[in-house]
Amino acid sequence: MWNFPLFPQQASTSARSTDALFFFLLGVMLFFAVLIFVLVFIFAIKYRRRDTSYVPPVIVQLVSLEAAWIAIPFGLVIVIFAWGTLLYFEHRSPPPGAIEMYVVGKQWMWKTQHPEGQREINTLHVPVGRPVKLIMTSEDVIHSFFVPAFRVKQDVLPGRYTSLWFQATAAGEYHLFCSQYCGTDHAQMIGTVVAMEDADYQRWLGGGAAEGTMASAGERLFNRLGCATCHLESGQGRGPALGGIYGRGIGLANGRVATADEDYLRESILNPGAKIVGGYPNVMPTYQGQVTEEQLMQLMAYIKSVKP
Amino acid sequence: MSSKTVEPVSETPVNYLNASFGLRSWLLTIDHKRIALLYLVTITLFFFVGGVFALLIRLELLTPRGDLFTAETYNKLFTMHGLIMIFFFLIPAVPAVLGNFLVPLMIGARDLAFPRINLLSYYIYAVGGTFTMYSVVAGGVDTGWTFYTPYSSTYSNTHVTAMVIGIFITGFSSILTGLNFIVTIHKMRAPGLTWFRLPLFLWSIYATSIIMILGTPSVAMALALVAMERLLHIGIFDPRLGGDPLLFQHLFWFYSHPAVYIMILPGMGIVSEIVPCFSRKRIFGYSFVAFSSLAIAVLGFLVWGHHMFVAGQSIYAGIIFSALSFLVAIPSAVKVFNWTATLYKGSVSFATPMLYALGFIGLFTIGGLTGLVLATLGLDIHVHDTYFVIAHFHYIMVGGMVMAYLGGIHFWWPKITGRLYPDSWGRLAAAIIFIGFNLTFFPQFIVGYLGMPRRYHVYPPEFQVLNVFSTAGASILGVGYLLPLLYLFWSLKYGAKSPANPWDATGLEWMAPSPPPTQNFPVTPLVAWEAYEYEKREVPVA
Amino acid sequence: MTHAASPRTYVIVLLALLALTVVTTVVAHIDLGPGNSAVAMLIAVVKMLLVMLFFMHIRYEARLTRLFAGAGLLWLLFMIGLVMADVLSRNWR
Amino acid sequence: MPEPTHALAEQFDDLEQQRQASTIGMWVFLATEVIFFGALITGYTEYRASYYQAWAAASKHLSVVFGAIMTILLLSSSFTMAMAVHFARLGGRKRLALCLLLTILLGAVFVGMKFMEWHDHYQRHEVPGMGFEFPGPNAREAQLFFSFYFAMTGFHALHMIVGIGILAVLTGLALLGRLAPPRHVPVDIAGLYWHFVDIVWIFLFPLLYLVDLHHK
Ligand code: HEA
Ligand code: HEA
Ligand code: HEC
Ligand code: CUA
Ligand SMILES: [Cu+2]
Repeated sequence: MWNFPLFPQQASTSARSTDALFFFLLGVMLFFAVLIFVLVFIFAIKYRRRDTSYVPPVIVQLVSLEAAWIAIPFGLVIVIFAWGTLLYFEHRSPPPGAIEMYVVGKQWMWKTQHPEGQREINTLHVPVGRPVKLIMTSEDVIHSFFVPAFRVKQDVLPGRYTSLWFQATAAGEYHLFCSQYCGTDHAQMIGTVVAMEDADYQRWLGGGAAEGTMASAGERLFNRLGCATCHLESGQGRGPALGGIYGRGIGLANGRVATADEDYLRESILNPGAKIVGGYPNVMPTYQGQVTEEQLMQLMAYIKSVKP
Repeated sequence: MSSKTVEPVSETPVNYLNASFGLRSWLLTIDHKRIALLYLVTITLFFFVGGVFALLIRLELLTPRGDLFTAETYNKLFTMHGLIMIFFFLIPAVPAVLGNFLVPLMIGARDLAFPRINLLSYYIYAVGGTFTMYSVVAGGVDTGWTFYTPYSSTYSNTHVTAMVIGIFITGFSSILTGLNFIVTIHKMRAPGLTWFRLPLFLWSIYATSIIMILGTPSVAMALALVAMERLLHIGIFDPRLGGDPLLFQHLFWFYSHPAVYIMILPGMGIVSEIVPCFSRKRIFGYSFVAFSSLAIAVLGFLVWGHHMFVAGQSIYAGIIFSALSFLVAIPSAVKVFNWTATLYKGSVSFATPMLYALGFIGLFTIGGLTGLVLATLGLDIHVHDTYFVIAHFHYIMVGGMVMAYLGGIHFWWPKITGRLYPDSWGRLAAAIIFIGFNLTFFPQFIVGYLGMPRRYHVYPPEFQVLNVFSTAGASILGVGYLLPLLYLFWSLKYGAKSPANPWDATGLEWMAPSPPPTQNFPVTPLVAWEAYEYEKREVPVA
Repeated sequence: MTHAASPRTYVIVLLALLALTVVTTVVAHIDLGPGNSAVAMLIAVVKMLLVMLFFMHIRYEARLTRLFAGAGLLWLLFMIGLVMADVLSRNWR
Repeated sequence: MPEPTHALAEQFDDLEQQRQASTIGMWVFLATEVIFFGALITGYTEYRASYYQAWAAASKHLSVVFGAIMTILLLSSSFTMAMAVHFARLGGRKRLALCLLLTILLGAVFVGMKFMEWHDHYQRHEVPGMGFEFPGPNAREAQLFFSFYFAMTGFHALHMIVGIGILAVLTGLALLGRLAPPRHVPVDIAGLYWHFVDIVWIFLFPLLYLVDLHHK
């Protein structure tokens, strides 16, 4: 019973960098907490009331001392802030070439899909040593994808995409928690992240998905929903060609430029009138209510895969 | 007009307690001191209701399985625990009880500027509390105290609307109290009582009032919009209707972060009164402590986004909010250092209020320092919504503010009731609370960094041992909180009569008799001294 | 007792307010690009100032009163400013 | 709140202190009102930035002429209110009551027009959550605009109605001669409130009625 953990497993690259900063802060915290406790203790004991005729001296203030205890914490927090912000950028910038996996949260389960097409529920298999980027959304309320061993967490919102990335460093099974309160079974919206050596992961993938890769599923949808009738690869159709648009700046009819990220693609499909591509009429119908979150993600995987 | 009562000499002089009798004379009183007592009773009631919820939470968490309550019940428990503790206990605790009692006394006024509005705000509070209790009794609410949309606005099918209305109403009580204090402190100070002669308690009440009036309307509107979404099915925050759920979080935290300073500033004010009194020394760095209250109140409004670092907020906004959060920590640091320095070369005695004040300094420091971890962008990713956050704020709110509140109650109890309580019982209770508190909440830092998410009634078994500590601590804490209730009650009847100034403290409130007469001061005092001139007073025998 | 403006001033202020209402309505029909919103808000602020300065006697009130009148507006700017800082930069990379 | 029998309440030392306290109290209250409406304006600003086209389209469903007339009414009522304060200070009982009555009248017409407008929206199915219909591609976002439209004008109208109630009480008191100096301060305070509500509308008018009118 006494062999309970006091410190979480370190199983990702960001776990190491997070803990490094945490230990620095722990040092700062210990220093100040001990300083205050010790000073209060010493003063209280040393100057305890013994003699009622003793009149304590009048010390109104010491500006130099005040300046010191404003300046020193100030200097320290600048360091903490800078370090924390750099770490945050590291957390928020997936390295190029990360494997893109898709996550949909709903009350109260996690649905995940690999680019190769495998779907899982409440589990996610990932390879060790390769960066993985998760593109996530929710079907209902806000959830949060939290893997303590990786020190990653990101809220998952309905109507939008959020993402996070990690690179596992040790094979094993790790807790996956939903950490944003989402209703009755919030505490049961848990699962496992299985990190596997790359070879094992490839073998696991080898099982293959019946419906093929996400992009090919997306392509089938693209044809079935009639997108292909307007979005011809030649660019001669009624709508613009979609090859290679992902990540590019798109000149809009209102003169602004929008980056074609996941949220843009989503909006273009569900609410095409919101941002009109320059030079095209506003004729694309909305697909609101006709595609599920997962199908949207497949469409997106397809659009990303089309070469210009 | 001030009646010409002479300094009372008879056995039981006329005071605000025995000036008139009957329920009516209490329920319709416009005397700030009686209104303070009305609040005291109501707030104590709410504290114990919230405390029972806390105990039930801890009981469920004794085991990793959900064996005591269903998921729904548990979710309602922590929601109502949080809501009651925050909106009906801690926010009004010091301002409405001690603030109401002391503000006019400390500035030498006969009452607040708007006594009727003061009574009105008590009744608004009571009506809001009634709505809340209705929604609790009717079946409760399960949204968490934060009411995040779209869960609260479209998915939850509990009594959210009644609860939201209750909080909306209570908000106006807070606004009117703050308004009253601001005007009173500006306009009703006794002649000679300049800003820099004010006791620091008043500076912090003033800063608190600023937050109350400028923050509260935002959460009122946010909650009104949630109610409208629920009742009328219009989309304001609902993403399916094009809304942005983060907008709710912005409007909510625009109030609710500053509100945490509503919950701590008055406590800091109390500590700034107690520490000089029991060190027989002027407070160190008066003007720095005074201005840091204002700095906290103003800067505190600019940091709310630190609750949304992983919520899908822009990373650039996150950077701004993080930087400002660090800035707002500096004035708190200034206060802690100044209190510590006040002890230096003092004549320190360990009466009950002082023990609470010293406890406050230590526990607030721990809570505040862990706030730095949360304000650090890269680290909050890991600890957000885990027990680390729970431990952080309980350290500040329970270890800090509840301690300060109890310290203040013990400090001014003789003034309020005219009776002395048994000091040894007081010190015992303070020690029990200190130990129980740390046992409850320190393990939560560890279990939080391990990754245990908050608002979970079932959890992986490896977290159990730490949770057992926590539950054990909570029961000690419960006993600790029960004690003052008992002996303070006891003192009402059996306690020795208190002189006007039992601690030989400075401050105008101690110049009025204990308990003070309805008019507070027969003649308006003329202030020709600075605050905390302890060097000019005798040291009482410890 | 503070002295206040005379009825004459009130009439002038009223006329100015009415004129500005007409101006803002007319200007809204002219294409100024993004300038339309700016002009509309500018005119609204001027109207607000007129009401505050004269009808509400801010001109003749103590500094303290002006402080509180300004505080509400400043805090509103805090709110809008920081919320928009988030909203507008959410999709930056 | 019952009127104090004496002009001076017992917690104050003199009338000037009491007047200043009331005035500052009212301004503090107005500061809270700024944030109250401000939360709505913040939401409005976010969505307007996100869905500009939809909001421009939706705004065209409001009648600018109607809005402008309402603005003029309200500004005029502010003028009569200022005159009421003026006469209250001078002690003109009848003129005070007259100005108050005029203010109430203008305010009531404003509220009446607001109700007419809401009724029109209702008939045109422009009320969110009640069978909302909107032509064109932006129905969803237009509904958001109308949600804000109703919330903002609704809370404003609520303030107007409260204000009219207060002014009605004051008119009665004025006629009874109970607002003669030095007891005129309530008129000052009510005036501040009324002008504030006017200022809110000064902003609501361009925000709601005047979005992108130059595009047809
Ligand atoms: C009274 C209540 C109170 C107070 C005063 C504070 C004070 C602070 N809080 Fe806390 N906080 C809460 C109550 C409070 N908090 C609550 C209730 C929540 C959770 C809400 C929820 O989600 O339910 C929360 C959550 C919370 C978060 C969000 C966490 C998350 O959800 O992920 C953050 C992030 O920045 C934060 C930061 C801070 C900081 C920096 C301070 C600072 O003001 C602290 C300043 C104090 C010190 C720093 C200590 C003294 C200083 C020294 C001894 C000197 C050394 C100092 C330096 C080197 C700077 N708090
Ligand atoms: C002022 C605020 C305040 C106060 C005083 C407290 C006091 C306590 N809180 Fe609470 N707490 C919050 C504010 C507060 N809390 C908030 C805002 C949340 C977040 C809610 C949310 O997520 O939405 C929270 C959440 C919260 C949780 C997390 C729940 C979860 O996320 O799943 C826990 C768990 O341990 C907890 C425990 C306690 C305990 C043990 C106390 C103790 O200090 C209580 C002590 C009091 C008593 C014990 C009662 C008094 C005694 C008796 C009734 C006599 C009988 C008892 C005995 C003889 C033993 N609190
Ligand atoms: C009736 C024709 C039509 C159909 C069917 C259609 N689109 Fe479009 N689409 C357009 C036009 C025209 C535009 C450019 C104007 C605009 O942005 O609305 C466009 C724009 C887009 C864009 C933004 C492209 C860019 O360059 O920024 C995406 C992405 C898109 N469509 C995806 C889809 C998908 C996916 C489907 C099917 C589910 C689909 N479209 C069906 C006509 C169509
Ligand atoms: Cu999903 Cu919590
Ligand atoms: Cu905060």
